[in-house]
Amino acid sequence: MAVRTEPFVLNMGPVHPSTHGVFRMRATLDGEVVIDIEPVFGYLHRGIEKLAEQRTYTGITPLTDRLDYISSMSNNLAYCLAVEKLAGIKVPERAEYIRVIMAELQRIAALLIAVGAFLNDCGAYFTPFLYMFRERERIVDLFEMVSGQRLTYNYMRAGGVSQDLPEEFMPALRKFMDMMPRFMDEYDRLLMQNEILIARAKGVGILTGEQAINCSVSGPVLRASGVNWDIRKADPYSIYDRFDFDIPTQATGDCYDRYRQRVEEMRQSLRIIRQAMEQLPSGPVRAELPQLIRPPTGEAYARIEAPKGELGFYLVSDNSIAPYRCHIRPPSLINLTALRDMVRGWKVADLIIIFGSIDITVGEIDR
Amino acid sequence: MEIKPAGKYIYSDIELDREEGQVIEDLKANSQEPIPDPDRWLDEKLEQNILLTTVDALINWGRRSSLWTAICFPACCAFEMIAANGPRFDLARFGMEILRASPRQADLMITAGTLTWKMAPNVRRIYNQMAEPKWVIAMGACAISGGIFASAEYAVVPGYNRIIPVDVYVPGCPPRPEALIYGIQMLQQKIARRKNIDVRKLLER
Amino acid sequence: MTIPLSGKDVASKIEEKFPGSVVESSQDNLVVKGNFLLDAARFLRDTEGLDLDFLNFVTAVDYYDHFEVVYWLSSLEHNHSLTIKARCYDRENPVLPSVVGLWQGADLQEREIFDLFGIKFEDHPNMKRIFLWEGFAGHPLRKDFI
Amino acid sequence: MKFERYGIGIAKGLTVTIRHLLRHPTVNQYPEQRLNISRRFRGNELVWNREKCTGCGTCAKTCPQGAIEIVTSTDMTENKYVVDKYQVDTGYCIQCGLCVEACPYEALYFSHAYECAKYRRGELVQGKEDMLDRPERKVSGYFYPDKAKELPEQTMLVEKVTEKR
Repeated sequence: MAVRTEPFVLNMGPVHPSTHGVFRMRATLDGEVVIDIEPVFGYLHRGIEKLAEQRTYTGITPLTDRLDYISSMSNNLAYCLAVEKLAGIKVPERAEYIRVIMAELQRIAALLIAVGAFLNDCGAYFTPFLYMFRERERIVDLFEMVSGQRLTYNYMRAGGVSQDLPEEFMPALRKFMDMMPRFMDEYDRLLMQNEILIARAKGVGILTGEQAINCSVSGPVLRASGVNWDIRKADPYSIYDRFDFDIPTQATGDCYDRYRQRVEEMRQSLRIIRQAMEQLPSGPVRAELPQLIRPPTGEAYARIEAPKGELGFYLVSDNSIAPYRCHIRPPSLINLTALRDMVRGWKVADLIIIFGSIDITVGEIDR
Repeated sequence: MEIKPAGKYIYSDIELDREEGQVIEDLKANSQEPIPDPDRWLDEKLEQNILLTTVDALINWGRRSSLWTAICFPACCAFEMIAANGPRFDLARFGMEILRASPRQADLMITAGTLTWKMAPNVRRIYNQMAEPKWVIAMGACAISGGIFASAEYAVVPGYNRIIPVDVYVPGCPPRPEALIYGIQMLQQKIARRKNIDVRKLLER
Repeated sequence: MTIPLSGKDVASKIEEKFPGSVVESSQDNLVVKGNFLLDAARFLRDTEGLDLDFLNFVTAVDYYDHFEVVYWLSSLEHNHSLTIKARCYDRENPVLPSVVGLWQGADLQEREIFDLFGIKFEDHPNMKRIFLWEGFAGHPLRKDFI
Repeated sequence: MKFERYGIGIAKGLTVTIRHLLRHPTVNQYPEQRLNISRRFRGNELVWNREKCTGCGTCAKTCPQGAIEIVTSTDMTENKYVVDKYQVDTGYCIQCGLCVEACPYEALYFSHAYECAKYRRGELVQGKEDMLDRPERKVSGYFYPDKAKELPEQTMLVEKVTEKR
């Protein structure tokens, strides 16, 4: 017998342990069932697009670091690709390989956080998260070696990368590559058959392929819904067409599939890094460019497959040293479009899991 | 396939939004000047009273070795904060492994990240809800001065010291976990100097 | 590789169906009239051979005398892309039709444009500020802001 | 939801956790043990070489923040600029490294220090005297590969070493 209750509004956030930053949801509940949610954004709106209009093309790179702060290298790459497309800059071969290695390492690091935080939301309080944070720490070590910072790398520049790899980098990377597959197996042993995880995540928050496409969802969330679409394959940027890797997809598009999808993608990233390490040529790492870049009047949209989805930079130039307009296509924000459809009819506890499985970064949502 | 758009929200109250907006505007208008640093203790001399200083020392030792952190991690620095809490740097060694989601159970606020005007009333409320005595560490450039986003004046608060008094400033963008731990140790030194029992007030009685 | 569709070819197709709807077209993009935007968008999404079913992003650019709203569409099936634009010249109260009914992905982005540029999208289910608070004066991404 | 294999998944997971008892510890006990940080580490302060600096102001122009304040006057007798005021607000600087990268005369470096927390906001502003290049100040190798070679090698978590100093 269903008891009729008045719908009431539950406010979650902006400071809440499971909203991954300062994110707020107004959930309308019927008993414990979510009948509607309204996400409230803007608690981290820092005006990055406005600031970009006032800075030189080089000076914007530090801003992109702070967009999706757990994958700074990917943001750097997307921005640099956009500037290069706009100004017609050719990047040296070695720089391309270094960029691919960095972007894929960053993907592993960001997906580790995504998986760890998702499991944290599932109730595995902090244990898997700390395991994965430890492995992320190994990757951060490598980034620190090349760029000198632990979180905001500011490593890539239009026309290459800022400095060549230090000589101790390749041995360290090789050691990391030898270890990482073992850790991946360990995570699988720790979690894959865990009954609690399966009970909480399987069949929850299903997003169908058609719905995902209609909501412009991209990245692992889209592929978990069974759509084989990866920009690295579909629209290869940089030198991704030279590597041999697969695009894993899942069938149903529930929370468990999104978790599995991320784990599978990490393994593919390792494959790409291994190939890039073998092929790494020697040579210059930075094209000769003037200090202030003045691209010709026009517009360019460059996109990459960031850990969270399609990250794109739409730049409009008016032949000055600063872009006329710099729009960022934020995968986190657009993936959240589907949230409302996914959570309706589920319980409040499932709302947390579904939200966690989308994997957002508030810095990128609000910009 | 035709997918129906989700349509109107069941609950989307414009009145409530306006009220919240008014609170933000009021706070913005009232906090244009930075709150001075609570640094008077740096110049003060310690009172000489053996019994009271021993009691003070005991209380302060208890307080400084069990600092509990309130969750207020808006942005990037949060990840260095978590890294400091994580397996490699392990803040639990200082008795502060717990991140309290409820500010009422916390006495330290590590402000890791950019503060926007929209968020400012909430931070002020978290600070007000924290149990006395309470301390604030401003972590990173954004928390100190607005940092890279300081020129987006319309949205970003130029430093947490507009909203709440800050005890220790840790520069960096973001600071390394070690730098944060160093800042926490500085705060512990400050707590060690704190006078909990006022001698003059006791004598007056 | 994603093949960018020629704006001129698509423009002639749209012009055939809805006469007088295209303002200008070039190799890279085409500009449609605001009141034909919804028809053109539906045509682009549903026509066999075009099937532009994925809205990559919506954004706006302020050119002082007019706003330009940019829609970047692509097709996952045929792997091609197209940029269409719509302009509105009214600075005080710019209005365009909303495409949320066609691509739900435009939902939050149109709210963002409303917030930062002040362009109102008609028939959007929840047209209110997204990043800034109610009562904020002005639209920060406009070139004349402050 | 059916639980056909109830308990097996959790038991498997627990073995992973228990196995960690035998592993090398990850923890670095910071104030006693210090990691050797990256040779290119961008420290929280800037180091300035007065002899090499010509007062061209490229660093201030390149800084996306405008955090560097430089005031120069012309010295007619030696026909060069004299730096009267050189000031960086380390609470505003974001350590992006563009100034160090841009300096044409190699007069600006990052320091290798990170313990720069202060009690007062005003103390974070680095004046001309605080920035001077002194032998006891460790200089980071960011953009200076020959300086990087002098620094100790970075401690990596991959190599399972925690160094005691």
